[in-house]
Amino acid sequence: MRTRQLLAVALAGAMATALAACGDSPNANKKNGQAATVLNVGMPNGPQAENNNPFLTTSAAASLGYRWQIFEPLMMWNPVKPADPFKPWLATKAEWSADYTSVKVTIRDNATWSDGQKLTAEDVAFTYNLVKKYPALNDQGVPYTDATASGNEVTIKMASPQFVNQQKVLWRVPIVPKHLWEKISDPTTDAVKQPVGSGPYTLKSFTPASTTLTVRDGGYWQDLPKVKELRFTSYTDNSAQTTALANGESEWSFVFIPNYQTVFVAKDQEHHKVWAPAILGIHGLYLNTTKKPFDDPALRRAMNMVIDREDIFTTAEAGYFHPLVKSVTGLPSPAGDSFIAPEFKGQDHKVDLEGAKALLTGAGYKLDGNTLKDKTGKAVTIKLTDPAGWSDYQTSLEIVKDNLSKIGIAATIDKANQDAWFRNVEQGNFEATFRWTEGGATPYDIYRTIMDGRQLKPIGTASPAGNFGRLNNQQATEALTAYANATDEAARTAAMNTLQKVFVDQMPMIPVGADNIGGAYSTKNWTGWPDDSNPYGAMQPTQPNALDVVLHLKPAGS
Amino acid sequence: MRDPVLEIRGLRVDYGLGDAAVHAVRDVDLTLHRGEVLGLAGESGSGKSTLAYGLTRLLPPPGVVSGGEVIYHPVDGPPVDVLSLSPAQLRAFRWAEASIVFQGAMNSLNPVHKVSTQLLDVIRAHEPRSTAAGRLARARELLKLVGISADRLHSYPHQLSGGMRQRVMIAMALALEPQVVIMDEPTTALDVVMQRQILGQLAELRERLGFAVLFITHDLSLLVEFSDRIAIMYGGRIVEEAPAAELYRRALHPYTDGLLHSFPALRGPRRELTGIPGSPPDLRAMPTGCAFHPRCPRAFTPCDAELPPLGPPGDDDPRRAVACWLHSATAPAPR
Amino acid sequence: MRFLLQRVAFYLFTAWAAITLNFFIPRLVPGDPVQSLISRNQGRISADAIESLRVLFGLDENENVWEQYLDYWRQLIHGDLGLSFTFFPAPVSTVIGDSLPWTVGLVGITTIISFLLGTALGVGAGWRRGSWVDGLLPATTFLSSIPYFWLGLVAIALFAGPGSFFPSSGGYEPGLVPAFDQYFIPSAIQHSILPAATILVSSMSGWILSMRNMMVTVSSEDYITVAHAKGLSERRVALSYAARNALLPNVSGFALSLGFIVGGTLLVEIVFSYPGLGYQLFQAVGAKDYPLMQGIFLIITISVLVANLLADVAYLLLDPRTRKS
Amino acid sequence: MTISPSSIEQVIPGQGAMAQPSAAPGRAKRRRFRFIANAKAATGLVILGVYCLFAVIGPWVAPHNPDARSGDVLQPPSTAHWFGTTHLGQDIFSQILVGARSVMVVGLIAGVLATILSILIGVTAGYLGGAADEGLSAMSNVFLVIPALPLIIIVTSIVEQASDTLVALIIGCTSWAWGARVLRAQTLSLRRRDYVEAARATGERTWRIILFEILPNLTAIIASGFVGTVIFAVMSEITLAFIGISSVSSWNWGTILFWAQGQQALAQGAWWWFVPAGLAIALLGTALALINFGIDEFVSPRLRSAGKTRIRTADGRTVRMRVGFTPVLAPSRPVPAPREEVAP
Amino acid sequence: MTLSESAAAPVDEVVLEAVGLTKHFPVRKRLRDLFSRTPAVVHAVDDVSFALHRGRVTALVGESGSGKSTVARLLAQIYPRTAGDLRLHGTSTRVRGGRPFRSYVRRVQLILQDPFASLNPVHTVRYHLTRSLRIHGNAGRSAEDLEQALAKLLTRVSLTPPERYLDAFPHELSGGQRQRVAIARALGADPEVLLADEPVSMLDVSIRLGVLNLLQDLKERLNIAILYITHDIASARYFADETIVMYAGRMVEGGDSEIVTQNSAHPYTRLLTASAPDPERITGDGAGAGIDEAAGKDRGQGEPPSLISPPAGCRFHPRCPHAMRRCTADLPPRLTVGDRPGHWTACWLYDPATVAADAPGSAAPDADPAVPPPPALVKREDTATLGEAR
Repeated sequence: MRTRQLLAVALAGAMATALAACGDSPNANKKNGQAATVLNVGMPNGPQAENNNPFLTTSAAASLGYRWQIFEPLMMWNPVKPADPFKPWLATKAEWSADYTSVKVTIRDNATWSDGQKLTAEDVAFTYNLVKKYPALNDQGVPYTDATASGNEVTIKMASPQFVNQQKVLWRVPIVPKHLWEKISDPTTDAVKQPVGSGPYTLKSFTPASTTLTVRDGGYWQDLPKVKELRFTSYTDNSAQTTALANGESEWSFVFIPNYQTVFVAKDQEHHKVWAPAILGIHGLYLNTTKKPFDDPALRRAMNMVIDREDIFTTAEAGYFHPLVKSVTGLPSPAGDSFIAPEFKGQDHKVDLEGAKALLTGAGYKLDGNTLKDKTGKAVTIKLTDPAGWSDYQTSLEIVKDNLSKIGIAATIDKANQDAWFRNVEQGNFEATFRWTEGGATPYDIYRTIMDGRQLKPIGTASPAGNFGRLNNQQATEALTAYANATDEAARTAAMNTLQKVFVDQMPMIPVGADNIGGAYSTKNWTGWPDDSNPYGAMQPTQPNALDVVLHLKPAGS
Repeated sequence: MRDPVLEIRGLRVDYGLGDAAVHAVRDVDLTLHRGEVLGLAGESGSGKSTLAYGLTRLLPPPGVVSGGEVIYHPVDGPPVDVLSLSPAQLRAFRWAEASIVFQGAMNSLNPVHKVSTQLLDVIRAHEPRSTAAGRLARARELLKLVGISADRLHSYPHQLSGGMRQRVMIAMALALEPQVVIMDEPTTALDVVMQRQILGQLAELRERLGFAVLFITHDLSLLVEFSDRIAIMYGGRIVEEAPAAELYRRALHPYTDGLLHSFPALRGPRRELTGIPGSPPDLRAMPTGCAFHPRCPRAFTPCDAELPPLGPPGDDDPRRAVACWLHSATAPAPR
Repeated sequence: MRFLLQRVAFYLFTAWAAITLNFFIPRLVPGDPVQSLISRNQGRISADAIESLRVLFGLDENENVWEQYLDYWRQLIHGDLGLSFTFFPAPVSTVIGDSLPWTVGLVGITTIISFLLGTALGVGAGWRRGSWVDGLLPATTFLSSIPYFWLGLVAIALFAGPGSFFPSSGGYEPGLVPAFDQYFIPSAIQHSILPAATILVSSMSGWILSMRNMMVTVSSEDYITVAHAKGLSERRVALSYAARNALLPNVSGFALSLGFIVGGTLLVEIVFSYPGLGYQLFQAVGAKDYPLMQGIFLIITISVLVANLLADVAYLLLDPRTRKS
Repeated sequence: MTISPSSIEQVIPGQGAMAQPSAAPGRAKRRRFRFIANAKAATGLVILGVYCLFAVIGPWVAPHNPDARSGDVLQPPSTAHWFGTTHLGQDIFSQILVGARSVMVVGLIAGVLATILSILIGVTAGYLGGAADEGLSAMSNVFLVIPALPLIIIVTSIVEQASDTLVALIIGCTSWAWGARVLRAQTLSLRRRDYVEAARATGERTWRIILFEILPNLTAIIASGFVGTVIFAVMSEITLAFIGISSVSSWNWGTILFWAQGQQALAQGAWWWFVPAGLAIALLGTALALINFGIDEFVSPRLRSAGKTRIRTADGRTVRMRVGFTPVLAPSRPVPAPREEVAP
Repeated sequence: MTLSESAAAPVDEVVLEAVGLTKHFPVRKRLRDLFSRTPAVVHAVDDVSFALHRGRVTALVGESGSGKSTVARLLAQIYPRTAGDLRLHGTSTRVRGGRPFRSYVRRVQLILQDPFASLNPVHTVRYHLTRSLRIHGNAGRSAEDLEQALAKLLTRVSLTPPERYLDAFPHELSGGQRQRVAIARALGADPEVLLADEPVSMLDVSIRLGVLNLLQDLKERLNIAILYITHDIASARYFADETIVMYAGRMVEGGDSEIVTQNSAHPYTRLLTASAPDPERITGDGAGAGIDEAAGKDRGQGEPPSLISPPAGCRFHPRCPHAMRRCTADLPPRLTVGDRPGHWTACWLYDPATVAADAPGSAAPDADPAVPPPPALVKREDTATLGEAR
């Protein structure tokens, strides 16, 4: 008994002293933060370790996205409208060489670092050389060879044509100050506790759960944003983030919300919004083209015809996570609209059971009751594989399974171990699997991931960069090479049209949804968010565009 | 004859309730007189320990006292029925008036407390106004009484040998100078030399302090030597009661006789040992009539049907009592 | 003291065994943290990043196992648990340092409260058979048969959620800076009530039951009868005689079952997304963050060992029989 | 732990000293199964029986294919779907029925494996003694102290494609230590029992002594250890499935909870998604715990629930069975003295 | 089976002989013992020699801890001996297990003290007896042979009718019946030697006699040599032909039972006999009159010495009221008492030279001066003539 009393006394004592000592508490102003000056951004990424290194994908700055509020890229690119020209940012102008192996950028002269020093071309050249020097920092894998500054111009040289990677060069590299970074002994492991960047915000405080940025006093090269304070909160999981969004605690996030209409939007119909624009990267069912009978494009096309993308979009992805890909070319809209070949313009995918059956019959398949028999009379079965824990994919597979049964293909679903699945997919040991493609500024990345013959490896040898289905199509490979290396627009268009034709004919991967770069947000306190009417940038708070979005925000009601 | 200090009248002790009850002690009448040693002998299962636990109400569940009374006569003051005391009264009665020494001294002492703690807490519980120093002095004195040096007070039970532990228990039993000390096989677990020493000491202490002892054992030969009177239990009943020497010289009950002829004598002529045939009875299925009749060499007609009452034998020796048709004044004579 | 030395020697041995085990587990089947990182960011990290991440994590080093083992020890001795993959380049020790106080605060304190409370109730149940505490046993059995995590889920469903006093996740209100002040402490307490209650409810019945059984067993010991015969007060017999002795096996039971309890309570952190070790372990497992996994396992093991050692010391203090030289 | 025999025990009848050899030897054999008569054990066994039945017939009687989607998305319990449906319209009742098998199989395999290991290690250590004992005891103590669940989580997480069997094997291999420790202690005490010594003195061989003299006397402990391991295995398996570490390719109750959690069933208000599975687990755990209580009480009769603790006496008083104050049932005849506090 | 009713070998033939039997049990090592050279041992049995004769009962009397049960186990070869020899029919034997052990135990069987513990509770009487018969090849060839042998065994130990007991479990039998089953099991081997370790001490007084009588009967009818181990010296007098007294692991006195109990020579034996309950001592008018007659002679509070570091010289000297200086230093050898043939004791009091050089009791400083002079020399006439006789 005595011990319990003692404990209570000790506890009370500890509390008292703690409360007494809270005069200069860092939380003192927490509750009275002005709604009109603070923007609460959330990510469901769990507790963070203090790390503001803008180059490291693992850093808190990257994970929560605030690196782009502190550090800025040379130019802004709008993933929602990938074909639009780049928006000048730290660079006022970028000139690519015809073969896209070098770019000459002009650095604006009114940008300063938050420590007051002027941002110069030297800084930019230093940054690119840094990335070149440390492959660990080169998270875009661009083969830089050299960057030289001259006056306010910097020439960045690459080992190969980078037409398809322009955004990786200009939009994805945060520019860091030379005068500070040259003192960092190992930039790959430095946590950059006091980040100094050219952006409008500086780091105010960091805790494992939240990071607060405050707006600079001045010296920013354009008008300071209306948002005076940015709070990035890392919620422990999706449901915590969802809850925070629902009750308005969080005003901007990128999180998977099942049944988002009920769970999020319905909580405040007027202000709670979700905008999830597609980008040029898709998700779909990769088929192993070396496995009989799926080596037959006719079968693959028939399968494509019965797969109900709409159903998957609404059910599996809860209608928002992976925007529907309508076009038969697999290119999402509106991001890919400008790339669609004339022959496929306006051709949208429709579930066509009869058409599929007819196609199959024509190709020598027989629908025997509920079983599809191939040309040799064998029943067509397929094993669909995806990691067990990826619930959206698993759900998609369930729908696919259901759809395929309509044409008599018996599908089984294998819920794989994640590691095994990665390896098996790369090694070609699968029959069909849901997976994503790379995304980029052009459809090149999508098609490269699906049909690049340069990545063709025998079954059992890993091909991490793509062509998991082992499609061996000379035409596609040549078109891909041509597109990446072309020096004129006509050649590119021709190559792109070829790629689409091959894709539609071969259907090596049945596209279902696009990658999105959207988010959930609230217009209660801030307006000016990008949306369908004004798609000026991506909606995801971790993209470089996030800074552009913040700069667009205005207090609600103003 | 001296005054009675503890009178047991018609005590019945059961294990369990209702029809499932096992009657372990049946209608026992027994009187302990002031300052005497009353020996209670019997085989295992005869109910002798149950009697001791029952009359002090220490029997654990499912034991219940189903009848009878236990009248205690304090030195000054009116007699009380121990069985009808409230828990608080019973607690006050215990140890101050009647203490108990159990068989296993190792198990009787709390292994986690020092001897001193266990000696002192009983004094403090009953004499709350005593001073700590006074209690300590008393504890030392008690240990000396049983021949243990006072520095053993600070030992834990496991640091003492079996004999020492039993001595400590005896010292503890005498702590409040009770009128009655109940001893349940206090020396059975000890070697003979130790047993003799402890019993010697006990006899000496009794001379000095004048308490009465209810001494329970299965070793009749020990009782004959050590006690004033002896009661023999069989099948939950007292079957014979007599002064020790009388009992030894002339056992009336065939069972007592059998017991006396069961242990070999160390001295004197080699006696014939007859023993007792058969096994002790099952308490759940007691024979009808005299419980001993199936083993009795002298059983006759009424034995298997009628329960012999405990009463003075036919020769009407007032100091003796026996429950056997062979000796009953009212009994049909053996045919 | 000999007893204690023996125990210390044993715990050192166990620690060595655990550390060695810890070293070998991830090396037996090397998974790929890079892929894991990519998969967690489905599509948001390009395949081109793979190379840079590999370089970053230093996964290409090839040393023989024995050298690795020695290195591992060398690092350990310097308190270096390596760098976490998920939070690269944050040292594992930093990550653990951030989450350890939460676990100790929640799981540690609750486990001890659960043990004390359960033991106290068990004393009551065992001493007064058939009383209301005894009557609780079937209910507590049922509660203890419920997996921790499920109980947590139900607790969240019933008590937490928007508008409720109880938050459903996290260790404190996001936006607060951990500090001992009037904003943070109440928030932390508020966040810990539900998980703590969950742990209490599901772990306590074990203690109640074992203590009750020990009390029942001890109650029929002779020294209890003697204590009654001595006319001691009920309270003194129950506490100083019965409970005091019944506690001994329970203390060693407490030590031994710590390993199980800690495992179980970590789940509570997972369910409540409580920023402690269990949650981090869960994250690390998902991210194939071997250095972090190893580090957490090591810390858990060592704290269980230390708790065991403390329990041994307690036992030593409680049971004079072990004290003899 | 050793319980020193109390002297009181000896006077309680029915302990054999006074028993006559029974005329019907059949009665004796029944003694071994007497623990079934224990209400707790019986309840537990009945529930367990039902679970076993579901494990066998579950997949056949399930009204729906647990994977099959239907249009009834996220429906609360109804006559068509007793336990409601998932976000895909899968029938949760069917998932639970089908899942029973996986749960039971894993529990059984892990339990059997751990039991065998614990017997091998515990009994060997206890019987052989010496260096073998030191080594084996140290090993089991290490396994005992190392937190089991984190270890299992880590081991399972590095194994690819953790099937039910593999999970069972991992659990079995990591959870034998407790049983081994108890068995060792008990073997150690049995080894010193007279009947083992008597068997040796008769010339019995060691393996025969272990197999026929010692093991039969360990039955209750082995059974209790087995049940304990099954509880642990079931809980671990479900936990692994719930946190998505083991393969969720086969349905078990953890898998159901995993999906429920992944789809934020709580936020969506779909209580039916996780309540039935949790109750199924809890009930199974309770059943197993009850069986273990039964075994405990069978081994140590003192632990039995007190039964009637309050007795109504003939004269209407209520007395309580309690240690230290034996109840007095019959009314005392009027005592020739006023009842008052006895002056010490 | 061949339970021979009549002995082929002559009575009194030495069947089993212990020569200088010694057993030291290692003490569990402690940390600090790592540095000491001599490992600590419990001197459980030291230098014990005696012979078991066909058709005779030899009693081994001693208190708990005296090593008497260890002797039984050494004789049964359950424990390996530390030193000394064991001769079966004159042949030295040392078996550690396997076939030799079996063939040894076929001839030498052990009966344990506690019949409640020595029978496995999970097996029936039939199992216990069948195992014994089978192991020693006495089960016959057919099922009927076995049934017959079982019936014969049970009949031999007076458990009749056998069918009533064969399928009983131990818990259904009374203590006496169990001990009879244990004896029957030992008889199943058709042994020449029975080592009975306190066979009746756990039984009720009224049943003890039956079991002892059974053993006596077996000894006579089967001509078996019996080692009867007991702490009850009175029963040794009654039951054994020869009695050996042990104290703290050593033999202190031996000889004909009647002589050893009635004319005890060793101070320890006297203490033992004086302490034993003796109803004849009663005076009739009260208890305890003679009760402390002997107790006062023990200087050691009745506590036996530590066997890890036993006292030098005679192990009884710390308690002996007659201890002399020599007793504290030199181990007394076996000395013939001389009153009867075969009566010997290990006590310096019986060495006239020692007694002459050193007054008895001189090394017992705390001895009560009122204690009468050493009985060995003064009090009893038979020992008074001792010196002359020698």
